[in-house]
Amino acid sequence: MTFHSKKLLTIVTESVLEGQLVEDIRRLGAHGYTVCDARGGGTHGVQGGAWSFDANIRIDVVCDEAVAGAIAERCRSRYLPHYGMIVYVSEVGVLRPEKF
Amino acid sequence: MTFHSKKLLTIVTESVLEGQLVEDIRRLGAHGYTVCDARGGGTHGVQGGAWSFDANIRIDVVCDEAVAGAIAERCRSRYLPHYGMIVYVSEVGVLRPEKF
Amino acid sequence: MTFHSKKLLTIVTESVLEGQLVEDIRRLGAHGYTVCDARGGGTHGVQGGAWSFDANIRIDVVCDEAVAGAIAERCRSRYLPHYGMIVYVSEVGVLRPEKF
Amino acid sequence: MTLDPVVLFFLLGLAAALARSDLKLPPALYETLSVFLLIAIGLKGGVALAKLGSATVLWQALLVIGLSALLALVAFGVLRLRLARPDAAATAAHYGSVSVVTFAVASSYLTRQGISYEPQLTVFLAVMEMPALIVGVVLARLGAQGQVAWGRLAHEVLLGKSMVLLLGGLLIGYLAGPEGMKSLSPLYVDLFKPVLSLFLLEMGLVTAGKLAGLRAQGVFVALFALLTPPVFAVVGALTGQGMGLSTGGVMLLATLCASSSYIAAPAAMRIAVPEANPAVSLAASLGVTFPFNLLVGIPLYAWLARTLTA
Amino acid sequence: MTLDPVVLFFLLGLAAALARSDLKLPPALYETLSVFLLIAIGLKGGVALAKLGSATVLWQALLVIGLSALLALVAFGVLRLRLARPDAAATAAHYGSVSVVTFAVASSYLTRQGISYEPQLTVFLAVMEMPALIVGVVLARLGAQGQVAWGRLAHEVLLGKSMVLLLGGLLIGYLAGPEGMKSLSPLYVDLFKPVLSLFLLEMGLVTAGKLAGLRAQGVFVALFALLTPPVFAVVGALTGQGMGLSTGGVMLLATLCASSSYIAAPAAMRIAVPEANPAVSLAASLGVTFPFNLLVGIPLYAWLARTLTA
Amino acid sequence: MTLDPVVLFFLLGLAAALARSDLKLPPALYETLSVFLLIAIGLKGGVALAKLGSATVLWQALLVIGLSALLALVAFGVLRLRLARPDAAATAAHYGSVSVVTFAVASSYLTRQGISYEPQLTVFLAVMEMPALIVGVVLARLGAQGQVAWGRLAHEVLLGKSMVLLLGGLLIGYLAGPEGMKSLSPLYVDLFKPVLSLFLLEMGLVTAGKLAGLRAQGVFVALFALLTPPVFAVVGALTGQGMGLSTGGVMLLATLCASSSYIAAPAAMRIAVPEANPAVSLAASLGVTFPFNLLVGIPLYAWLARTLTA
Ligand SMILES: Nc1ncnc2c1ncn2[C@@H]1O[C@H](COP(=O)(O)O)[C@@H](O)[C@H]1O
Ligand SMILES: Nc1ncnc2c1ncn2[C@@H]1O[C@H](COP(=O)(O)O)[C@@H](O)[C@H]1O
Ligand SMILES: Nc1ncnc2c1ncn2[C@@H]1O[C@H](COP(=O)(O)O)[C@@H](O)[C@H]1O
Ligand code: NA
Ligand code: NA
Ligand code: NA
Repeated sequence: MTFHSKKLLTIVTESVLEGQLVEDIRRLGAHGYTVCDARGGGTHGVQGGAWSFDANIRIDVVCDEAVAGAIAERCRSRYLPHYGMIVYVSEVGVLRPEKF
Repeated sequence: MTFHSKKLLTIVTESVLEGQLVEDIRRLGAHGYTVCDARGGGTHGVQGGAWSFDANIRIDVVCDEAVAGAIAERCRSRYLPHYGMIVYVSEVGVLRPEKF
Repeated sequence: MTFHSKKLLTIVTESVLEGQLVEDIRRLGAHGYTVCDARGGGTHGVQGGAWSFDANIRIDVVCDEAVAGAIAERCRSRYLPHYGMIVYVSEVGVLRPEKF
Repeated sequence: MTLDPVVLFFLLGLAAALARSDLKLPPALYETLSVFLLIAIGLKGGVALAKLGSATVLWQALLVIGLSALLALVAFGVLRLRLARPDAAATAAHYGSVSVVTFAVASSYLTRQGISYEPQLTVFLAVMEMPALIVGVVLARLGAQGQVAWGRLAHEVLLGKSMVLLLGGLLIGYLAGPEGMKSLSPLYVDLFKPVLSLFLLEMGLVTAGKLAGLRAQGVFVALFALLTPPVFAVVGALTGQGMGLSTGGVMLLATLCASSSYIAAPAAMRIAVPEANPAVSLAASLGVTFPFNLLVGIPLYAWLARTLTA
Repeated sequence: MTLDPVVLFFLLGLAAALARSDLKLPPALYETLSVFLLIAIGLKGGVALAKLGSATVLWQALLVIGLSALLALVAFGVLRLRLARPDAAATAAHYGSVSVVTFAVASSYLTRQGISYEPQLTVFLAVMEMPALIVGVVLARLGAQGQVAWGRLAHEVLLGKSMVLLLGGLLIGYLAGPEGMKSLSPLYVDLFKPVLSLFLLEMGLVTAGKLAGLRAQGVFVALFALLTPPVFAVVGALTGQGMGLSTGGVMLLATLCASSSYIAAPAAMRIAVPEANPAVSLAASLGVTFPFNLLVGIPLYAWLARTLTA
Repeated sequence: MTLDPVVLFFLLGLAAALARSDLKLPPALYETLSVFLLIAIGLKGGVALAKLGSATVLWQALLVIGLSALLALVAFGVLRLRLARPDAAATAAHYGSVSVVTFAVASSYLTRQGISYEPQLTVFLAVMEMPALIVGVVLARLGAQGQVAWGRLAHEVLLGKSMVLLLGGLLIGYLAGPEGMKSLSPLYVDLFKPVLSLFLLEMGLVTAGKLAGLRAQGVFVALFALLTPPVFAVVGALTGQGMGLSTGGVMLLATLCASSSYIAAPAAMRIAVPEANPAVSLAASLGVTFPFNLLVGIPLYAWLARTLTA
């Protein structure tokens, strides 16, 4: 099996942002994304998951370094100052590099 | 703390495949797996998560390199040509290597 | 984009432990955590996700190495002997290191 | 003739989704409503069967099983004119099979008009789900290299959610009888129609998404999805008349033939015919045929049944 | 005067959460209940409208739209004494807008007391949700550098879940009329109050969490959240009297003015005014104003309405 | 004597899961149904208590608390013959405690037979949940090195979901009284039985999984799970007779003693006695005892109660 090196960008944030973030992610060149519902806690307090304004989502994007950087930059400038959000990247190996 | 090096294989695909994939994963030698419900979008369009045929799952398997390769190969040959699916691996460190 | 190196600690375990683990995680110095509902299977059998005693959670914590080690150690001594649980760490790059 | 209010819920969902509202029902609600509808329909049929001597039901059931296999074959023949074999076979399976919600709306239509129908129609609903799925898989596999995992398919179809709940409901209704059902009817009978209204709201939201996919499939698929229902309805109505059914029974059998599956069939085809593109069959079945039957078909088939049984 | 049992459910949820019970309702249930309440309220209003000549409703609706925009402005003026502009603007939007659940409890209170009200009150509920949200955004943006994404905001507000379901329900109720509603009423009418009880249980659980956040906001916010409802209620009651509404109508308009939003407003403000801290407005609106209205406000406004229309 | 239709739903779920159907109800539905059942049972008891002079209830409650602690001790003694201390203790806690759903089916059985029962039986249901859990933890800890986190345990048990909803429902029912309950009864009374049917469908699905785990536990556990219910039922019935309860009351107290917990106990034991293997207690409690009580036990205990109170 050969795996091709890509970046996995993960965003955990308020679920109210799902629509905007998906738009951003597509616009900045990612070919796909995956969303899960989540709850959690951080510097903006506890998000228990019961109500929409109280729930988090987790978005994963597999993409190349440039796209990961662009999405992260967009998060840093547009969302991080005002919203509960964390962003991190890691290294992954994918099967079909042309999909990403 | 000593962490032992393993592979983490992640599959995101249509939820209709859950049963078959879990069978495959067990048969190919993994000792466990974890499934979360997900939604998302990619080359096969948007999977909104509302209906079973419209929803994704995310499966994570921690295993050694050979097993990860075998599962990935199975996905490549059997599912990737026909189903919405992505597969990627990454490096993780586990606490109790004998469990995986 | 500069990403700062941190650890991502992931725990998959029985959902009945959510309260205790969140307490532990805070007490051991993590600044946040994210929880998703999950199902799965391993050495303790299948957790189908239907009932509370039959469901898993997945907890992710981004933190520095010392905190990751402390939480892992706590899991090893307190929970791993008795509960269905796996623990693993990986390397991630974060945007704002001061948050973690 | 005014629209049934449950149909208005469908239109509301459709309009909301087309206007890109963020209205979204939780997936668990959709699952719950479909479980409810399947059980409720089964129970109703079972209770009615309990009152009935079930002698003739058996051969009638065999007849409609054959009918729905036949309709799948006909649909395949037409679809093969333009579509690849797997897509034609999978779509044909949808159209040979039936739609539980369309049946529910049609029976609510009859109730509103004060027209009764034979209890075995619910049995027909249950038995007409499966045969076309098998036909579809066989058609897809003929001349293809892959083998069919018959075991998995049989399992998928016979023990699929909708089969288990419909037949289970039938059996419970049959065993419990009208007496035993009394305590259950505040949920399964009295709330049937309003719960159907919520389900149709959800259907409207989902249909809008599939309508969007229709453009990509071209005019042939759209025409097929629009013309098949009335044609199959005529076949169904004539069969019903031949079986000596009442006006209500003829109308419902016509509706069953005209309707296409979008719960059992997509799941079964996705597993058994992976090469088929689900966007084709869903655009046709959910994007066109379902709303057509709801808005135009049902009154049409009622008129047809009245004419034939006059 | 005994407490309505639905209010006891609120207190149960509140007590459970304050005692740190692990009681938690599934998120999908909360979503489902809120969809149900919105549709049910809409349907009820629509059916009532169908019986009514709707001539005067239009200018009355315009009047209450203006009223709620005005109340948002007043609230902003007061809040600006202590809060930063974004927080003041976002919180003012909550208080100019309305609470669907408070309306539901108030109307259930009236039913219990055998007091009727005009059907257009449900229309007022729908139209009073939006204007204050727009006022809030404008206030937040005046003198700020960022631009408003008006398109997104309009979309968020006009096609938001609560708007679509309320107005959709109104329309369906209007079209279906009393006859068409008969088959739907076992769910939307008969189960309205007990479903409300479950929703209030959930509200109690969530309110407790927001109460905790109140301490961080200080005494000014708490006082604002406590004093605004009765003052706004008087304004609403006088307006209602001026419009010639009945006792029930005056009481409900007072309640609408006194109530503050915690479903539509938080979502809209979070997107349109990101600089505002949602903990401020939620602590006030959900932590203080909502329970105040439920426990003290509603009987108070009923007394006020009776006095004014005596 | 025919089967209650709700029991048929249990059998349907069991059969579907044993046949490996993919039928699965959403987790949120299961949570919702259990919330509903707990509140509904509580409300019913509370309303009945409101009509009653509650003088004797207190000492009766103390008596059944003692009884269920005693039953846990007896069960532990027997289980220790073969099981390790933690497993014996945790399983004993399950059997000293009670099953809400078994109680619900038994009371529905009585209703069908036209037999009434004392309102305090619902109080007994609430108070018999907890004591055995405490006994179980003490037994597990005696002679073990670890300490008990009593605080956490008390919290888990006293503020656990089922306790809060049962007692909360009792209190609300008591305060609201028959008058206040009228508007809530279309949900909590009329729909009780059909909702129970859905819950039992789910229970059937889950039970099948635990039955599979039974084989691994061996014949001793299976026999224990099969013989304990009738024996404990006799103890309960005699106690009820001694307390001067009616036929219905004696039958329900027998059922409570015979039933074993599978909602509150597993969660509490998992946290307080981590060394215990939950597969043991669930195989016994859910895999054997629950279906036994449903299918055989309930009619048996009714016969027993009739005989004793004849
Ligand atoms: N250190 C962390 N590890 C994992 N998840 C985190 C962490 N910090 C924050 N989160 C998640 O991100 C959300 C927003 O974080 P914050 O902006 O810190 O409130 C939280 O609700 C958590 O779900
Ligand atoms: N680049 C990506 N990053 C993250 N998830 C993806 C990506 N591409 C696809 N996915 C997920 O995988 C599913 C199937 O992908 P696809 O085959 O591209 O349609 C999508 O519905 C997404 O949930
Ligand atoms: N190798 C694995 N890969 C991914 N998830 C696992 C693995 N092993 C166990 N798990 C998850 O961890 C839970 C507890 O594991 P166990 O203690 O092995 O029963 C399982 O229910 C799975 O959700
Ligand atoms: Na058909
Ligand atoms: Na207001
Ligand atoms: Na017991």
